[in-house]
Amino acid sequence: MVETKIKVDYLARVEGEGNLYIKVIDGKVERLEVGIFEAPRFFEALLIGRRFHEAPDITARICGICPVAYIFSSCRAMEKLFNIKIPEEIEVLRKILYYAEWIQSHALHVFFLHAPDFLKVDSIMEIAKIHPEITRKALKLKAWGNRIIEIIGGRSVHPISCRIGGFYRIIKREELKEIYEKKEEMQNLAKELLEWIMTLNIPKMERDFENVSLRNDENEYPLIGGRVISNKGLNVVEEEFEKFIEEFQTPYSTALRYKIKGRGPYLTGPLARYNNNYDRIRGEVKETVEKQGYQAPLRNTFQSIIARAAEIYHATLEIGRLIDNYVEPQKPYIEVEVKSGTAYGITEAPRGILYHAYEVNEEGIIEKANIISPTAQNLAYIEKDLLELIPELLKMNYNDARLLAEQTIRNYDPCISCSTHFLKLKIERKP
Amino acid sequence: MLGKEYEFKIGIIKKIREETYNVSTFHIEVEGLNGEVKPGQFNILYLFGGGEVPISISEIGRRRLAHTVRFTGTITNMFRELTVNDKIGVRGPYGNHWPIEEHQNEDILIIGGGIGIAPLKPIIQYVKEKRSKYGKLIILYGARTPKDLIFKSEFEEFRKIRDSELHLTVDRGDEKWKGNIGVVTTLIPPLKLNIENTVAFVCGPEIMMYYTVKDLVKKGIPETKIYISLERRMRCGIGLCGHCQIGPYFVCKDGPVFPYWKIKEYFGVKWI
Amino acid sequence: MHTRGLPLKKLGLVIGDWRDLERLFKYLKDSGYRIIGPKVDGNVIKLKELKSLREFPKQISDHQAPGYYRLEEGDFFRNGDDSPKKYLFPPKMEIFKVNRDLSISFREIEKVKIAFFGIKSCDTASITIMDKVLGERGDSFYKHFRKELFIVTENCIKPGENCFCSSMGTGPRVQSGFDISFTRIDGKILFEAGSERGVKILEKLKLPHANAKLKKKFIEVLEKAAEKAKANFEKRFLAEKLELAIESPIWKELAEKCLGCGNCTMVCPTCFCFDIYDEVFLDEYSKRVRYWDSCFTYKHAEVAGGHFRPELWARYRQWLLHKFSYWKRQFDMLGCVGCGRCITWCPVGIDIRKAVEKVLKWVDENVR
Amino acid sequence: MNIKLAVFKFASCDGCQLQILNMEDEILQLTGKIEIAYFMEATSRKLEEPYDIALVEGSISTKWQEKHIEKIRANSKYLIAIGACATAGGIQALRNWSKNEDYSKKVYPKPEWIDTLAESKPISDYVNVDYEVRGCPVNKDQLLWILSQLIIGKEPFTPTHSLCIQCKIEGNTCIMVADGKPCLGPITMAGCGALCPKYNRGCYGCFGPMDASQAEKLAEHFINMGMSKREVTLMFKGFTSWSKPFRKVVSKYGGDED
Ligand SMILES: Cc1cc2nc3c(=O)[nH]c(=O)nc-3n(C[C@H](O)[C@H](O)[C@H](O)COP(=O)(O)OP(=O)(O)OC[C@H]3O[C@@H](n4cnc5c(N)ncnc54)[C@H](O)[C@@H]3O)c2cc1C
Ligand code: SF4
Ligand code: SF4
Ligand code: SF4
Repeated sequence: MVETKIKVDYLARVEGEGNLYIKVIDGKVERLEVGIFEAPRFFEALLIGRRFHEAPDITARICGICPVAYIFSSCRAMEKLFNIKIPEEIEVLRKILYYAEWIQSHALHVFFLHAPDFLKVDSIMEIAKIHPEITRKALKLKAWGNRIIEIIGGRSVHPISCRIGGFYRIIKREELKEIYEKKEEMQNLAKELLEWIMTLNIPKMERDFENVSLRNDENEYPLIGGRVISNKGLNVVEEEFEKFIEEFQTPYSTALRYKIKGRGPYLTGPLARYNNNYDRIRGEVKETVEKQGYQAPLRNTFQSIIARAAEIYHATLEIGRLIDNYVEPQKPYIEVEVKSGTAYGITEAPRGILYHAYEVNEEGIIEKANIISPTAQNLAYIEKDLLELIPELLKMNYNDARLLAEQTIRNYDPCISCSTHFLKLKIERKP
Repeated sequence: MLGKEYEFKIGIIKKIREETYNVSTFHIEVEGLNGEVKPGQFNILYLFGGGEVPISISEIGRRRLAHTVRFTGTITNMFRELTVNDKIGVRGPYGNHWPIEEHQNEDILIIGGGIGIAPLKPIIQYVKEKRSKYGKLIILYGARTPKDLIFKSEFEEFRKIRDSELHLTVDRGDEKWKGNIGVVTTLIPPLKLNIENTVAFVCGPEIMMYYTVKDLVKKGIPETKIYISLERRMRCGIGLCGHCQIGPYFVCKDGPVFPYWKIKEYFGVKWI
Repeated sequence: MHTRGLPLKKLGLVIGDWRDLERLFKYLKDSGYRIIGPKVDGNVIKLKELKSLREFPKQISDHQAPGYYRLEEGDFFRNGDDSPKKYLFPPKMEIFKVNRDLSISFREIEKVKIAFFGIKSCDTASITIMDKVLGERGDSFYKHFRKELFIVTENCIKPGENCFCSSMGTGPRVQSGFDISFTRIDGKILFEAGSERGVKILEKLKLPHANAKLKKKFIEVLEKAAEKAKANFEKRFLAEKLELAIESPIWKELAEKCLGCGNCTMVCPTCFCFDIYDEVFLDEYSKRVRYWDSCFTYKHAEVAGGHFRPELWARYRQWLLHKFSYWKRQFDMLGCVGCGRCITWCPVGIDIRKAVEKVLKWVDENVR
Repeated sequence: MNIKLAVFKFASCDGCQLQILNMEDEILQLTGKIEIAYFMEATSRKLEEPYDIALVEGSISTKWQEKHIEKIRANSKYLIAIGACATAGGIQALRNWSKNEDYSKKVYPKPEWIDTLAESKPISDYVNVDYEVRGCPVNKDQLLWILSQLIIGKEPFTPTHSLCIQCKIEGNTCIMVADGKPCLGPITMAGCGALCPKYNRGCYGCFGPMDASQAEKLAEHFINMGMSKREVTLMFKGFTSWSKPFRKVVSKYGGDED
């Protein structure tokens, strides 16, 4: 019998490079591993000794694709600890920024990373050859998302304008004009692209998974804060969340894995969000998806691409509304009074719920940090999903099997780099 | 027209002569330059997307000019890829010139170090054409190694000029090198000069010019009859961008050629 | 282009009030000028387009000290971190576009008719300097922006802590290079014309002449101001004296705190160094773009295979001697108008007045 | 189409490579001029080595990476390090001041499964780098400019002066002088567009030290402004802390303490 070891060379809790290893003997699964081997960067350790206000800038560097999510989860945590009430005006601006990141990140995943799977090509450059118009439109939409982050945040990757308590300076209504002027065009594009996505040839594969997402009291689609709920009865406040999950580490991965205590792996991300909050998605979106029969709940993870496209459309509509409501605040931020204690914050990153917890001392220095990224939370479920796919895979030829396995993983948008290139699939069959 | 002062003319490369492993001479044809070209002047050459570099004119023809370029940095290295019939941008000529006309009937002493011989070559050409109007022509030329000597193919021609001397030296020789070894200043003491009637034109690295001038003065040549050509970073060539200043002078407009007496108080100052 | 100051006698001072200043403003605006003047922008006064004179910061003062700038309530302000240079010699500007075949697409910039309204005399003097440095030397863009310039200068009745225009002979009362000047005296506004254009416009306003008492007050106020805006050195022989220290070790000491950040040269209304970059787009076209540069950057005097000013102290010397010495021989004037910006906006508060004093002291003690 | 471009990732957040995909307006044009030979973030297609240009993101922090970068170097004509991680070790280089095992223990329940080098270091510490593009992340316009220069056969160039110069060119107000807030601009390399001051905060140095950076002098000035040694240390201990000038400041003001 051949023993294969995958060396753990890579990192914690964040997306990055990984691989997949499946070993089947006599039709029986011996081992199945999704190894994420991004180099460890020790964020939780290097936050120790830093001051509370540095958390947003530092944690943003965990991920270049969804830095806004990291910024807001850490702001959320600190602000709750310090009992800061964020004024409506600032909240509105934050939501615009957050939705813009969804657009940018989802567009990237849907068109650059995921769509090629459904069209059986290598990249968006190939899609551009078959569907030049769609590609052009998708790029335009993505650019709009980036532009919004740029205007409000200074730049689209690792924006610099956000701080605990608000923003470093007042963003003038006038500055938003440029993006506002394009909103209708973008809403139309988003709708059109959603419709196009629904025409893709999506594999049929129903599963019964636990959808975990936020749900808020404002009767809005969730973004920043709220209760963590699931379709299987989870319903807790941010502070309690960690008590209901269990973490474990595998020797083949630098990423920790999570399951709900007593129940097992769960799913977070656009699909879970969509399923749990379908009642709060914009009517225009509902109308569009229902025309093609894709109302919630969606039980097929391959349909996550639809949830993403639907969220893009929703985001374009919401940004329009939010800008309408935006009033320049008197002060760009609320002054902070440091308190010691533990800070908890959860927000809905493009890829799902992003949990931050910090122990802060009376000088505002971070003594302990814990961050649980959406991808880390999904890992266990990805493996479970693949396990259920094994009989299917064994029936296929090697290449098709590999592709399907890869696509299955990409359904979760685990992270940009791992979702396209990490698969070195080894299927060992022993007769 | 706005930006007219930076407009360049199109120069077409007609011939490229490889001088050494990192120096080539480009003969270009260019119509409608600013005016008559004089020995010692320079042009600013433009390569698409790269930018501009000031380069001395190393040969003056009726319709053609030559530029001898050492490939040393970002833009000059782009010159390596040029081939015959390629186009480049040319604006100029800029700067003053070697005041050769003012020194008729005198002995001409040319001292060049490295690529510094390039802006001096038009003097040789000039003296050759107006041979009877000048006295002796003495050329001292030094390079780092024999491999670095440029204009090798023309040495014979220089020597053939009536009443001329060509003295070569290298800092480091090789097996084949039979000539003088040492910096260019080592060629000065043995020279037999008609001190009263000699004018010196010097170009090379600043440190080389510094010692050369010292030795010339020691030999008795008056400071008013020693000319040096300076080099500074340059952006515009027309006295606007501020880069080429040395003390109160703009090298591009007030120079590049300076009589030594004029620049003396600044030339030796450390890191001016 | 050059407007000469007319002696007091010719028109003399005419007297009006704030409403007359508004009339002047309106007149210029109606004549098609884009009016640029001081305006509060965040926590600094900048030169911006003024839609109405109400935007003019009347009730504000700028507290300036080395490395320090704060706006406060008050009744008089000096200057901010920008200057007319920004409009006449923009900080970044495309010169032209070069296409792949080396053909040039020149730019067309529509005719600009700018009126500077309420700049101080130091800034007015800086325009005179730029006329010589950029205008006369043939910068076509400068000439374009300068062509239709109208200048309304405010005489400085309360110079700031960092001001030394009187030592440089550029203020606080504007002497030349302006069209109209105004002075706030005792709740009144005294106007004076500096050019034929100015005379014509003032005549249109039909204001009465100031009486002897007011004229005397005017002189007193400005004399007092002049006393205040002094550095501890004289302009006479300044250029020549400073150069005597060219090889002094003092430069190292002066540059001890210097960060080489270049802020002083950026805010200086007369510093003119620039760089040109080729901003190439794929292999399709290249924009030749002009950016402000500074003699403090490491690269400013670097050449292939060598460096003329590798040490920061040498760059500091270049800046100081250029402004106060070399400039004299280059343009027959000094390069400093004494506006104090480089003192205020130096992040570590290096004071050029003190630096000049120290050099002079060194010369006194060491050169004989 | 003959320029073969490869994009590699080491320890990093992906943000710098993402900037390539963020060139929405140019990306299709760009792929017409450059052949993407290896770019896992964008395509699953791989072309054979050697490559003309290798863009390398991320710092070297594991043994495997140490070997891998040598291979990349050997297979690439032109190697460009992009971003703060690749040019200065990145934020993860903060661990270079601490003992590595401590770090693993703080993050992982079973640290013995984690394999990493003691330090996170820039690419140039391991192999010869032809050009460095600064920033956390790199600036998209700068990156496009650099690629364009490479396309026309020019060794890339970008300005290396202080952020202050860019700050003034952009028309920002100096927040050190007008607000009394500390700013790393005077010693940080330009390139970002002077973003932080534009948004009313001090630069935190994500583009790393400029040419001839006077980091120690600025640190001294911060102390004179009344900042504690600890505060000064933290300012320099950011995204480019392992660059030489910044490292010096950190060691001088108490880098080993925490
Ligand atoms: C009046 C004059 C005449 C010259 N004549 C010749 C000649 O005949 N042959 C020749 O090979 N070289 C000559 N040079 C030098 C030549 O201009 C530089 O080698 C060239 O500018 C280097 O540019 P680069 O981009 O290749 O180098 P880099 O080192 O990459 O240059 C960076 C920048 O610095 C500037 N720069 C660097 N070195 C110099 C320098 N020595 N002088 C001016 N600017 C510089 C360049 O403009 C460039 O933009 C002359 C320079 C001057 C001022
Ligand atoms: S050198 Fe300083 S004081 Fe003089 S004009 Fe320039 S900024 Fe003003
Ligand atoms: S804000 Fe910072 S970068 Fe800008 S000028 Fe001031 S010190 Fe320099
Ligand atoms: S100002 Fe400084 S910290 Fe901010 S983006 Fe620019 S280089 Fe980075």
